[in-house]
Amino acid sequence: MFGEPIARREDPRLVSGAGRYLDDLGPSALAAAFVRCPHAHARVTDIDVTDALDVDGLVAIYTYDDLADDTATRVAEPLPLLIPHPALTQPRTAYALVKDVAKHVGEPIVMVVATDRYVAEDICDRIRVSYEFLPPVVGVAAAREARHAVHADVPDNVAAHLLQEVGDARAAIAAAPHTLELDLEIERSASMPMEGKGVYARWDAADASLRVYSSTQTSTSVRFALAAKLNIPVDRVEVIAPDVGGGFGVKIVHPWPEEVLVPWAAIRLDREVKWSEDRREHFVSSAHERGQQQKIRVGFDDDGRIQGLDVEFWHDNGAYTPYGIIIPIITSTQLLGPYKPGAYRVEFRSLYTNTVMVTPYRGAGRPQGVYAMERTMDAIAARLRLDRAEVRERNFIQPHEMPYDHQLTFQDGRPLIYDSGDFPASLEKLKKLVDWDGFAAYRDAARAEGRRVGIGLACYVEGTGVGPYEGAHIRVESSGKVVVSTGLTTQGQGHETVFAQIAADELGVPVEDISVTTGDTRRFKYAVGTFASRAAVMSGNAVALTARKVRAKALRIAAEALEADPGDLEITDGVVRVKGHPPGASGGEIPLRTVAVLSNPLRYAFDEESKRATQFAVGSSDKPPVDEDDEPGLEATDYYSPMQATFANGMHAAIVETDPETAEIKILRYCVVHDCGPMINPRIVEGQVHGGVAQGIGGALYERIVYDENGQLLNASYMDFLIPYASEVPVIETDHLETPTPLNPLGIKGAGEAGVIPGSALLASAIEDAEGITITRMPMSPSDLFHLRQGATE
Amino acid sequence: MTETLHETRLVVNGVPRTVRVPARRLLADCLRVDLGLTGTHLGCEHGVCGACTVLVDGQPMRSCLMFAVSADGAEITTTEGCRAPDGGLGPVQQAFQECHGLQCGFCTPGFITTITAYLRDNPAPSEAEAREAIGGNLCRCTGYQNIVKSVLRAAEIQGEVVP
Amino acid sequence: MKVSGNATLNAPVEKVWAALNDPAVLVRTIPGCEQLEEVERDAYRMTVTAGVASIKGSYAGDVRLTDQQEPHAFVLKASGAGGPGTVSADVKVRLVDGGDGTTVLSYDADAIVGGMIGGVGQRILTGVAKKTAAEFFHAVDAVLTGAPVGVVSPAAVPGTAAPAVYVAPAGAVRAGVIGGDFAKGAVFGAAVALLGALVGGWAAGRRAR
Amino acid sequence: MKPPVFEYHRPETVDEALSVLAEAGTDGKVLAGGQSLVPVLNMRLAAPRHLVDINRLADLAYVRSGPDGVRIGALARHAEVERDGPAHAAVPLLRQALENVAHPTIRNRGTTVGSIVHADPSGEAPAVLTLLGGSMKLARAGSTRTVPAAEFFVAPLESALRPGELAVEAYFPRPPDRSGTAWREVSRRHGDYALCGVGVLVTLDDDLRVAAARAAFISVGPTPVLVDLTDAVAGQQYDAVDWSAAATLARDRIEPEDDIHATASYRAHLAGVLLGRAGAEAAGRAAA
Repeated sequence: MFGEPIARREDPRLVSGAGRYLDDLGPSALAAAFVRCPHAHARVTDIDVTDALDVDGLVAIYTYDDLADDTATRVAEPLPLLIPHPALTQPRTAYALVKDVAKHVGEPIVMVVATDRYVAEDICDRIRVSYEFLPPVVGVAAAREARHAVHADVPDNVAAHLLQEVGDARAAIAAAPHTLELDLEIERSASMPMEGKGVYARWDAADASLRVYSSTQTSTSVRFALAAKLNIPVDRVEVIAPDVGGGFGVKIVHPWPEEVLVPWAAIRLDREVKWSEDRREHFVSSAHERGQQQKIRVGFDDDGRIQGLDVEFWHDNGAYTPYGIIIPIITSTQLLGPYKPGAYRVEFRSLYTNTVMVTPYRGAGRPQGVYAMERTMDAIAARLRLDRAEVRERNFIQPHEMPYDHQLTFQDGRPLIYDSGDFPASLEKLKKLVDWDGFAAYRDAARAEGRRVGIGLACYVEGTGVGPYEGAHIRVESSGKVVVSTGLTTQGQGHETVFAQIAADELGVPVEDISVTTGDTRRFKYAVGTFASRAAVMSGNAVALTARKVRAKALRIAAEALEADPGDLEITDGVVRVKGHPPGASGGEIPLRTVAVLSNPLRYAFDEESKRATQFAVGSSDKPPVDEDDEPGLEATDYYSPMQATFANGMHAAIVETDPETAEIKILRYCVVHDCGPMINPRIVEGQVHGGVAQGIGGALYERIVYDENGQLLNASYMDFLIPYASEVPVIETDHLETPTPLNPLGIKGAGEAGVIPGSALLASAIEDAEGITITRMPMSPSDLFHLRQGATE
Repeated sequence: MTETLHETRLVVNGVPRTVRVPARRLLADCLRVDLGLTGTHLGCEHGVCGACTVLVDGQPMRSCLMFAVSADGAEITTTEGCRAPDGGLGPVQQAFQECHGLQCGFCTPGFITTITAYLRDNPAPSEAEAREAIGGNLCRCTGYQNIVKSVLRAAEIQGEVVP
Repeated sequence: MKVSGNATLNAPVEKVWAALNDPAVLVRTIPGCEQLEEVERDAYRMTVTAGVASIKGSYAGDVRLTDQQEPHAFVLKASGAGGPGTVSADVKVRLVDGGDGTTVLSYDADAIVGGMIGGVGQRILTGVAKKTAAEFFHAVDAVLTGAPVGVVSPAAVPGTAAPAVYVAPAGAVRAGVIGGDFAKGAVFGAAVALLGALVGGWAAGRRAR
Repeated sequence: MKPPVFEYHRPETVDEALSVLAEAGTDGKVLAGGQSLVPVLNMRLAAPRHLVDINRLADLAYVRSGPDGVRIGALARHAEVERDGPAHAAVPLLRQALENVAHPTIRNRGTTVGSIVHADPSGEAPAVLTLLGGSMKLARAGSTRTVPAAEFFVAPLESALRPGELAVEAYFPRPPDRSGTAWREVSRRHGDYALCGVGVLVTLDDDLRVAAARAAFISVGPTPVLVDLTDAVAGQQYDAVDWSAAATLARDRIEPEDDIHATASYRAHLAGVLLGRAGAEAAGRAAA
């Protein structure tokens, strides 16, 4: 099944309305809503709930004081810092409810619980909060200026400062025949899944156990976080990610304030409580990404080969840093892409601002890094009047140089070593696909018609499948059905299908007989989560390793039953058979379902299979029924934990047309060459690329999170945050190169984020080519382009 | 502040239903909560995303921009009602699975209803028409490529079943 | 959000001051002003009911006067809160003799609009704010030029819902330095312009469809 | 985002509706298509005490075309107007403009009269009414008045409609013979509010020279901005009109503002470009 583009097994449920997303659960649960701060930086001086008290349907109103009064739990403490880092010298995380000073518009101040969401919002409207205004810090420039502080005790608003250097970059640049300096900017965007966050909590007082459903990318970690926060034994907490309506990064953060508060309220009230985030809330209280200012100095020779690269950038991390500095670390390392930078120096500062916090959004710092590097490549080509593809090719790491050690430390704290990839071959494929060499003629033809067109390209390398581990449990039931469970969650990536494909191959059973469960801590306790293009690599390999264990056990038991050598056995279509034995013929074969029964010495005849099993004699009388280092049941658990990330790569090209009069920007062609190694299910990989590309286009031409200087989010709706419709996304042409990685059993690399990564770099390159105007700031709207043409600076 | 309940009659997916709802109950919430048809999803509640699109007397409309009381007497079709008569997948639903027209599936019900109505009036759309037909629905996962394919495939399937 | 504008009032400065010295005029000329009350010197609280078309909201506003350079300029700090959101603003007001017995008043407001309306109202806020301000100055000018300003009906002043017109409670506005009271007039006008913008913005979230 | 409480009225006749509206006065709001109103209610930017649902007033669900033009009842949906053959024959600009209103799903529910009453400066329907010099029929208990477009649009989101009144009909006059119209707009995404849009009406003389021309712009002023361009283009051959003078004229009249999607100067620039494109197309149609 591996490599088969089979249809997804989750689809019949989802297309017919039988999916179960967070808000589809608990129809009779109480509803939570929040009073959120309308100011970017303000001290809460008073909360007046008088008018709210007489509303029918009011169940409870909570403020920070109520959290503080609850000394039995740790809900009053700041939310956890998930990923500390030595360079993150000033980490700050939020309180579940504003304790004293709100640091951004949308921070929750009061939690209301009522009979339904309508009433809960009525109550919120009647709660009056008084504020003392504090000066807000908005945008990278203001944060750098540091005339005001986001956190009074954080000097210069600097959360983290990190410098990495390989060789003496500045000396190399000084010695280079040519140098360039670029000042670049890239604005904020956001994951913006179609389903917002949500939490539904059920407390069983009699059993003293908590069950929480959360629209999360990591149910296992939410479980541990809740046990700690609510001071409940871990074994009394289960967390389930139901069908999740998209994540793209924002749902990997945990625990969100609501993830703590909703279960906390459910326990206090001994009632089911549900919170379903609405779109407005998502805009002002979920996380954003992307915003950076970058300064690049590069030295290169007459052929455009880079000899030294010196990058300094400033990263807007918003008001809090619960997810550490993963994003700027990724920017600073993945910036290098497929190139050899010569000597390299990179330094960044991660800065606090009075805006929604910044945590990974699909691509997670890579789009910014690729933007910086690819803008530089185009600048070098322009300076030397060389072909842009040629300049890139000259700087490529060559296949024979793999594994290639950049001598830098990657996001996982391990060395940045590329394991695989054939960049020249990828570029060749891309140039063919887009007809790079034929474009000049196309441009001339277009010019003759008064049309303005341009072509661009952008390359990236993406570290995928970061550790530390994922695991799986596989059990063959006496029905012959195979149940695969893994702890990581699913937000549409088709895990129910691809993990079944892997298990089917490894176990020799039909894919139809395999069911897959993800993100349910009742089924699997230890997992990391779905992010960083890691699901297929991590859980895929974990499923394969686990299936191999189960297979080995099946063969051992079957060998005993068939009195054969395990080495002579094979499993096909769910039947263990002596190699060469004619299927169906008596003796010499045994169904896996029977092996499953035999694996359990306790053999009450629940079913026909058990009766049939009695014909086989297994286990000699000189051993206990369950031998030491053996276990009952045809099942196994195993984990995959890699030494390092595996690096996928890709290259995109686009042809754009810009209207000479209206400055409208139209993408005529969008071509992708992508290498994530062997594909488990090409159709699903293709879908991942398509979706990523659409988000890349959105981020380059349409989407933009706009704050004014007072920290008010000016476009907190789908009317003004412009997610592309079908009318804005062109036909996407794709081709694949499959260089396997030596790092894991399946040889696979991640694909989840790939499509989005080069979007801004690529379209900047293409528009610049069409317009002949240097582009240093993205995204680009027609109005922006008009003013660029005017030579006006915004 | 107890709200008046209004008796409201709807024919939902062919089944007559009567609910008593407050005037402000959105049609989407009525379908999801009062009638338990959770296939209709709310993605923005201001009419932009289209996830909540249902057919009202055959026409696609945003169920987040309608009050249930206002739909009194109307025939409503949700994605649950776009199944085949035998309860299996309907043509559009089948096409979405065949073409990988969905990923997370949250926006999908709005596409299914919209496309079902569109193909009823335009049984054989071109690629460009298919793209235009889905132009009012947002999807964050698929980049629309396979949704366009699904529209065309659904037209084929219908052509086969409907002679 | 930046809003600026000016108005020529057809009366000499003295007459302008005199007229604006009358709280009854203020409450009648400030669109939707229901009540104003002095909480301390140069600090006022008022209730404004304003809106667009037949939908209106009630807003509690506070206005504080600072940096007076009598009689030419002052700064007011206005803030208000209501269902759709919040507004707080610094408004620089300048008064100049316009010659021919006229007075030119100009204002530059820098407003922070928060809450739901801040996030969805951008497309329309400025226009509504300017209109509301103009409305106030128009009403003031009408008083100055002797036109009767009675109960302002919604039709006569489109967009502002019929305000219940109260004379401010006795002593709410002290007779005092004329300049100070002129200032109050402009103060309330500008503040209301912003509150009006806030309220007016209610509709900006609508798809014009 | 759930709407606040309101008292719901669903009159079965126009008279009933008018009396309910009379009672409700300033606290009443009409619900027709609701594609503009309901989002506002969901966001709680508005909280009318009384909501008067006119969706049962089938009498008002009409599109009537005659020699003098098109009359559209309060309950006619955009989609019905758009599809109506006779209406398109009489006043082609209706379809030309309404095709740009949001997306089909919205047009299936939203009403043309409702969108006019909404008076959004970015709305297409108000501009069409303005350009063609149409009028609105406003009814209140016991009386009816007709307000010409020129007086109907007062300010952003403000029409001359008074509390207690119901806009029952919009009248779009048929353009004179030898006339052509065209609509052009630029929006960020297909179906979004226009950054700038323009409808143009050109009337030719018997020699196919421009006799009269005017344009109505959206998104560049507090209300639709009507500009008479006749002086700038009169007498020019229909297929060789120089619209630059007209564009200058228009730029002097519009009052665009900056917003997060476009600057005022870009909108002004678009106004000129789109005028030229729409003007040429309208002139061509007039000659056809």
